[in-house]
Amino acid sequence: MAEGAAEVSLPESETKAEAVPATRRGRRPNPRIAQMKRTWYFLRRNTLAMVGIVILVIFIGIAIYALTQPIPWTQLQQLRASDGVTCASLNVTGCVCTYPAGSVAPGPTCYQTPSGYPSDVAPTIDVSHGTLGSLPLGSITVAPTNPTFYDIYAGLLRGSDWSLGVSVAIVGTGALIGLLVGAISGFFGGWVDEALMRIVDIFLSIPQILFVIIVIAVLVTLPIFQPFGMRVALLIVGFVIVWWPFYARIVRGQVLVVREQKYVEAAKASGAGGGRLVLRHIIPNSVYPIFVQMSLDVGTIPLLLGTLVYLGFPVFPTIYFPEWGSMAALSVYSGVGASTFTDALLTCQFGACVIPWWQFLFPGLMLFLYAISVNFLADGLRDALDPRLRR
Amino acid sequence: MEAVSQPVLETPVLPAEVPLPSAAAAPVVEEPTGPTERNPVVLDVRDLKTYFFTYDGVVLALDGVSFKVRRGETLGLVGETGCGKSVTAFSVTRLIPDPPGRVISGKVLFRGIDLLWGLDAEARIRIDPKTGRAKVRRSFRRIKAGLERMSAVRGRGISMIFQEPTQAMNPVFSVSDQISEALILHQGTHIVDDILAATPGAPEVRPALEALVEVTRAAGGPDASRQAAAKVGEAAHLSSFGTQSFYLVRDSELGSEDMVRRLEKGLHRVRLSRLEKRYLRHRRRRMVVEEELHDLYLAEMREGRVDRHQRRVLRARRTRLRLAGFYYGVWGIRGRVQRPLRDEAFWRTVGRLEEVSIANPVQVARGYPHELSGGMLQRVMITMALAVEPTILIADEPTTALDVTIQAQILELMRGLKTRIGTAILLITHDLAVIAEVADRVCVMYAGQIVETAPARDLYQHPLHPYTQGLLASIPNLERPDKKLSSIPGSVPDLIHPPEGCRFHPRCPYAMPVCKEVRPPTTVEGSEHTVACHLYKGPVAME
Amino acid sequence: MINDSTPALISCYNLRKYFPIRGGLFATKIGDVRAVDGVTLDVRESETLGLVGESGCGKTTVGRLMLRLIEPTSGHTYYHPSPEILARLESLYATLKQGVGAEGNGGTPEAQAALKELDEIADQYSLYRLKHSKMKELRGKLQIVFQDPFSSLSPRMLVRDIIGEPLTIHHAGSRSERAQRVAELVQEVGLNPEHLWRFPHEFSGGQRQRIGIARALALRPEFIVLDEPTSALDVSVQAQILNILKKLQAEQRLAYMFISHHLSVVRAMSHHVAVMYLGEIVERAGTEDLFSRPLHPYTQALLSAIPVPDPTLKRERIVLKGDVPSPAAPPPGCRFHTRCPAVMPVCSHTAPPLIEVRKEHWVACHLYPPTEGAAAAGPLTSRAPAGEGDLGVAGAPPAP
Amino acid sequence: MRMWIYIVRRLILVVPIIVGVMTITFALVSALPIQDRLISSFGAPPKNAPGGYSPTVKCTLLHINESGNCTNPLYQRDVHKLGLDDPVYVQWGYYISNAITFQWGYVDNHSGASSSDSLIQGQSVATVLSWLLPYTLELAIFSLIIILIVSIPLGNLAAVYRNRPIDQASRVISFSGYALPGFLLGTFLLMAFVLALGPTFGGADPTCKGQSFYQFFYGSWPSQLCFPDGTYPSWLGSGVVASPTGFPTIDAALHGQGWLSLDTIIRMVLPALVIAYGTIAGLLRFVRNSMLEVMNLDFVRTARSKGVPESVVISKHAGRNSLNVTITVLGLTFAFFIGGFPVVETIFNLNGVGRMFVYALLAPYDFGLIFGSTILFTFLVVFANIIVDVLYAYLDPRVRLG
Repeated sequence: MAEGAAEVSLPESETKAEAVPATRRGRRPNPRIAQMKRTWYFLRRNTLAMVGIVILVIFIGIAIYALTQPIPWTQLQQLRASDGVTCASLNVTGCVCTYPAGSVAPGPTCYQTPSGYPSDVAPTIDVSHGTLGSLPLGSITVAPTNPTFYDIYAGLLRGSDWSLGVSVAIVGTGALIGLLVGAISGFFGGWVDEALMRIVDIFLSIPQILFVIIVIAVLVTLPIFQPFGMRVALLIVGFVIVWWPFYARIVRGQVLVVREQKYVEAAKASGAGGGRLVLRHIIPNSVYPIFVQMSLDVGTIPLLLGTLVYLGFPVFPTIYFPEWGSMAALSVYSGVGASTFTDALLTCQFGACVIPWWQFLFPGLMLFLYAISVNFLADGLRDALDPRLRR
Repeated sequence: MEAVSQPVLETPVLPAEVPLPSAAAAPVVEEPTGPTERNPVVLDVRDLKTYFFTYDGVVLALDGVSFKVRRGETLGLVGETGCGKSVTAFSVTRLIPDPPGRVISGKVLFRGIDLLWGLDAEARIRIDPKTGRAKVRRSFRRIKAGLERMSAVRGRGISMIFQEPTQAMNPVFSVSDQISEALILHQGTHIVDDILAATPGAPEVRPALEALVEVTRAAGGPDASRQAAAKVGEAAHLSSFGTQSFYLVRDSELGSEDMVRRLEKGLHRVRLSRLEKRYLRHRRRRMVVEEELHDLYLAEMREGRVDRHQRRVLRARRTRLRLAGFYYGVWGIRGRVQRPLRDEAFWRTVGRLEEVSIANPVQVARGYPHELSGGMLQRVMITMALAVEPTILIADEPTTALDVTIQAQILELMRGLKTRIGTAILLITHDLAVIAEVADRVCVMYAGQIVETAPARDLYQHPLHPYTQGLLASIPNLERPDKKLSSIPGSVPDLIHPPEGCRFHPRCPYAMPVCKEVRPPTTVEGSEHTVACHLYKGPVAME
Repeated sequence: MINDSTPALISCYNLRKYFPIRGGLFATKIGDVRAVDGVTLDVRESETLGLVGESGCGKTTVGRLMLRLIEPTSGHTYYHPSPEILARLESLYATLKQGVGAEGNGGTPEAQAALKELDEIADQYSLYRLKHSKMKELRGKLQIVFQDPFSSLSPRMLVRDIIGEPLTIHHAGSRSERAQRVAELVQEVGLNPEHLWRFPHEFSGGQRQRIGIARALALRPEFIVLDEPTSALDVSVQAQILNILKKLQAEQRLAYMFISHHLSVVRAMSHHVAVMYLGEIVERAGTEDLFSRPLHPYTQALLSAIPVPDPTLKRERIVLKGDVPSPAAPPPGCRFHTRCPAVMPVCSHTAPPLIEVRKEHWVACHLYPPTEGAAAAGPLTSRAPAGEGDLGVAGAPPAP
Repeated sequence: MRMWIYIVRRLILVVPIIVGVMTITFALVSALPIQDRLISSFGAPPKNAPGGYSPTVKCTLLHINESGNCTNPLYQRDVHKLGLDDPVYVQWGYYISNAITFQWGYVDNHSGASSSDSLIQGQSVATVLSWLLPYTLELAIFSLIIILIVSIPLGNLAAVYRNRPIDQASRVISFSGYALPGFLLGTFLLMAFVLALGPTFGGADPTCKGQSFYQFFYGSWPSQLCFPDGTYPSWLGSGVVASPTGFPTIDAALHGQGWLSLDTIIRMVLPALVIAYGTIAGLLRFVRNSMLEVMNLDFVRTARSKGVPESVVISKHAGRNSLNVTITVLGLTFAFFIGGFPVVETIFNLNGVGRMFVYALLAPYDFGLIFGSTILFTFLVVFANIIVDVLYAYLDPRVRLG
């Protein structure tokens, strides 16, 4: 057998050359880094993904900027019903005009806007008497019942960190729960699996938006959720309750595949316990699909927030809250004095008024850019991680 | 097409005269007399190069592969995994997944027709010198045209069977669907003609049926009733009619009196309604156009130029006919009008399945792939591949996924079929023993090149190339088990950075300095025995 | 080569593993897949038992049962059974055989008594009655190498971690000692330490299989189940792996159970061979004996079906009809009778017992009645010269 | 045969799901303070609904006895009427049984007179929803049609012509669909179309002021189908149901108003598009990717090697296999699809269940309606999933034949 040994060990020393492709000759980098490089290479070849990354980076920059210095988005002074008198800028009754601080008031019924506002005057709606009037471009009216104006620019800036923060928190928590449940259910199988999966089915068969709404609608009545911070927590809780089943289902499907792999059995054969199997073997090999799903959801959730607000549902502690989705939603929802948006359109159609398009255009645009960039990135990731779909 | 009923023996010298055996081709009558020089070359692969463009770089999967296949012979292509056996097969039929793979250059002369014609126009390839990665700019229009051209050859000229029969069959269609698809595709016109010419109502059918029933009642054994059934077929001028009646009788209990009437009811389908007749004629017209198109494509490949006008004319006609076809769809009665054709194809399928010695062909034909065992499926695959006797059958590891006993069955079957219909077989496998069982000549491949080609006996008795020798030595041998297994050191090199010179030299026990620089030429050693190794100094082989 | 003095290292009795088939409206159990049905084996120290059979005959399941990777439906496996225990077991199972009724239901009083005693022995020694802590210790001694080198190595672990995992699980030595051990393991299987820092997907099949072997060796096992270790590899590489295995066996006195469908490989590797068909062992003998004079028709068919890499010798072969029946509904009587070329009426209703018709040569076939005992040379073999080359199967007997 | 077993099993599996949904809603309801439950059951001050009544059953300090219990007779009566004094499991039993008998919202289980009220003029929730469901269904059918005829062919083409213009186009569509919430998309479209093409495209016209084809040709609007206040159809109030089927197009036709039904269909185009868009976005990628996978499978290669023309290979061999995936995904995303209705119906003033859900959200919540419509939507989802499974079994013999 000795020469057998010689014969066997000899080849390897020779084949090292071929076994190591020339690209990796010499000092090898850490293989994990090599893997990341590989993924990064495929990402880089995917233009859309790159676009997504760039936009995201910008947004994150904005968020950090917005966090670092406090941006004033205090409310302007209120309009009072008695202030509705004619003004020169637009000959529509009941309008008011505003002028930048420091300059002379053009008329007796014009209001001083705090410093930092653009001086140009653009039409908007004085909701206090539901008639048409004018207000600085870049201000946003909130609700028919509460005629206060907020700075749209400030809102946009602050919105970035809220949107990112809230969605990341929700997705992270949901994914964690889903991972646990899915792994348990997939690994142990049997009646545990059955039970958990039935529950998941139940949760998944309730339309998500409605589910979030009813959960929050009910929990909001509980006293613990009254203070500001708890309101945000409530929001996150509501979404997580609805969201974890998705991840649970994905993980479980993946685990069922991985569980059958031989290397799991090998670990079992060398005495590994259930915990080790799950943590060291099964979960590491079944998380990738989750990453993709998570990245998609991070983009989706702000949209849903917006939808909730649009449905006239007070998700947030104060009625106005600097989160793009809700900004856009609020403006669409209540930017017009008319009972419905269509009415406003119909009435404004013949130049009787100007639709305050900027009020939902800009938040909407931010929202859209954010979501689409996240999706670009997610899709790129999927292609880069999934060898089958590689180009 | 119908005119050509006999495949003519031809030489690759003047291919223009030689059309393909059309679907009409009757089975070749004369026994192929083994692979001798006399037999014409049906497949001539010259200096085939196929590359894969991947993240790590360009994989030189095939680097100048040349071989010939003669009519009625079995050529074995053997080598380790990753040596490019299957790639060769797919390059020949242009089934290489693209991206990432592409056939770069070379000729594949099938009966004198270059299947790779117009290839280099399909894509521009620029290889980045420093990363080693390639940019491939494809012209999709040309690629599409090329594939369409290939469809004139696939199936009828060259057909294939694959390694994993369970995955090579479409899971959602029944066996009969898949086989009869091939039948209709290649023999459609004849099937339609036969249906239209059939005379199920003829007076002599009834007595034949009665005879059949009688014979079966008398338990004359399967053969007797088979003959009787054949008589029925003749009477109705539709052989499948006989097959069907045979199984109807066999599967129905014989006690009942009105057997014959029930039989006639069962066979009633062939009495066509006017609508069905019209539909059949329509289908036939479409099939004819398809065949004309195929002939056109062959002509294009043969003459190496495109007849745009003719192509446009035919395609326009095809489109018109397809549109006209909606007429039958619009009424939502397609299923019904198609039934005669379907049934005919089904019973022909059953007939084919009988030929590959499947015990209960009707059930198998009705079954779905997931219901059948691997061996059974492989038989079905073979039936499908040989639905119209193709000139060449490429078998890619046909028995690797099967058990030993089943493998024995399949090999028997292939041998039998080969002698019955003189199809040339290109057998691809990693198992030298299997090759030894069936192949007449053997090509040994290593790292994308053919290192040795020889008649089977010759190869196994005195292999020349060190690789071949090592390979043969490393097979655990039932006869001499105690002899210690010798193995080839190392493993197959990765083909992105193949070794310079002779690709085998890192593993070669006789490696010489020259091996590291120069790629050895293919030299002729003995009759039909060529080898690519610096050890041998014979005359350099002609391409 | 075979000497009976070598004690059995691991031996299992009447192993059964039924996988339930669920179906019907409420996915209730509607039947069993009898993957393994009454297998009795023993592997001796530093010897190799070859387990041969077609796919789906349950050979892999036997392997997994012997390592208790799955729990059996019934039967027991004893690891390092002391000779007296073995003797006792033998006698007990013998009495059980005499006692009417199979294991489990009724039977003569002595059979009952035997059953009870068997149970007691099992409680003490059987692998399947061990506590998990004890079992975990044993795991180090019983190891397995898998067929598919691509799915048997975790794609997200470095080779170092893969090979070292058993050590970490069993807390074998300090970190540095473990690293040391891993390094020498890698050397043993003919890889080099620089390979430790790679992911499995960077290796060829042969190298992956070496890694798998190294992992199995980590805890200095005494018994390794080799589950088709080379069937996914090329012949040349296969030879390398087989040589390594042989070398290791010689050096470390390992006992193998070599599971394979490739008879020539089995012949090259093993000292004893057991042939399985549909979850049962149909023939069992020393390698030389079995390959030179196979008794069971199935074995003969298998042998004759192997293609030989030599075009010059064209043997007439036994080509079996049809497919292997489904283990969910195994045919009554002898399970092989549906395909057997020498089938007799008796085969279709009574199952032949596995009897020793020759020294160290057990067969389960009605062609060899127990009365003939060791003299038995069945009609098949007697008609054939048991020479090299043609494997004593020239011309199968005409089926009656 | 096996297929039937399969279907029946699916139907059986539905039961626990439905009960589970009920239980979840019940849990939520019983988490509410009793005060709210009473108010939302009886005591809502009418929004713009005529004929709502508001007993003040608040338990003021006067009525609190030393043991802290409320002694207000009205309060106790109402608590008892709703069976809120029963133990939880009894309440649960009542809840489930009521829900199964379509008595959503609150039913008083003790005094015989069952009033499972919604706040809409004391109509029972089920009644209100039954009025509104047809419109939603019609919308759903429209948008499902759009979804199928867009996503499947487009996805397949994208897979076949991978990384070429059509693939990029489909990518853009799906990404924008992911990134545009329904309310923004709807609003933009609404603005564009209404301002450009006139109010006909602005969904239903609540005020009866807007222009429409019908008015263009006939001058005035048939009073039965007019919604005097923009919230919900008048016929809900006046017991006179002028709409026999509830499907607007069919109704209009039954009213002999051909133009009106055409008008209704035109008004439904935009909403259907907006709802479909999100689902298409999700579906497209799945269709494309599954098609890509299928195209790499062996049997496709086999079909090619048979000489089957490429078009047939794609449409028949690959397409049929990827269709299974498509259908499954459609079933999985159906919940999201349904979730789009409240938004769209609100934007376009369509009087469907979704709009009623939103309407019920205006404080004080009409929990009866909220939970009722949620359960109804859930039923839709479950039902759709059953259909999907059956289709799947029909398409795939491996499932059909076990």
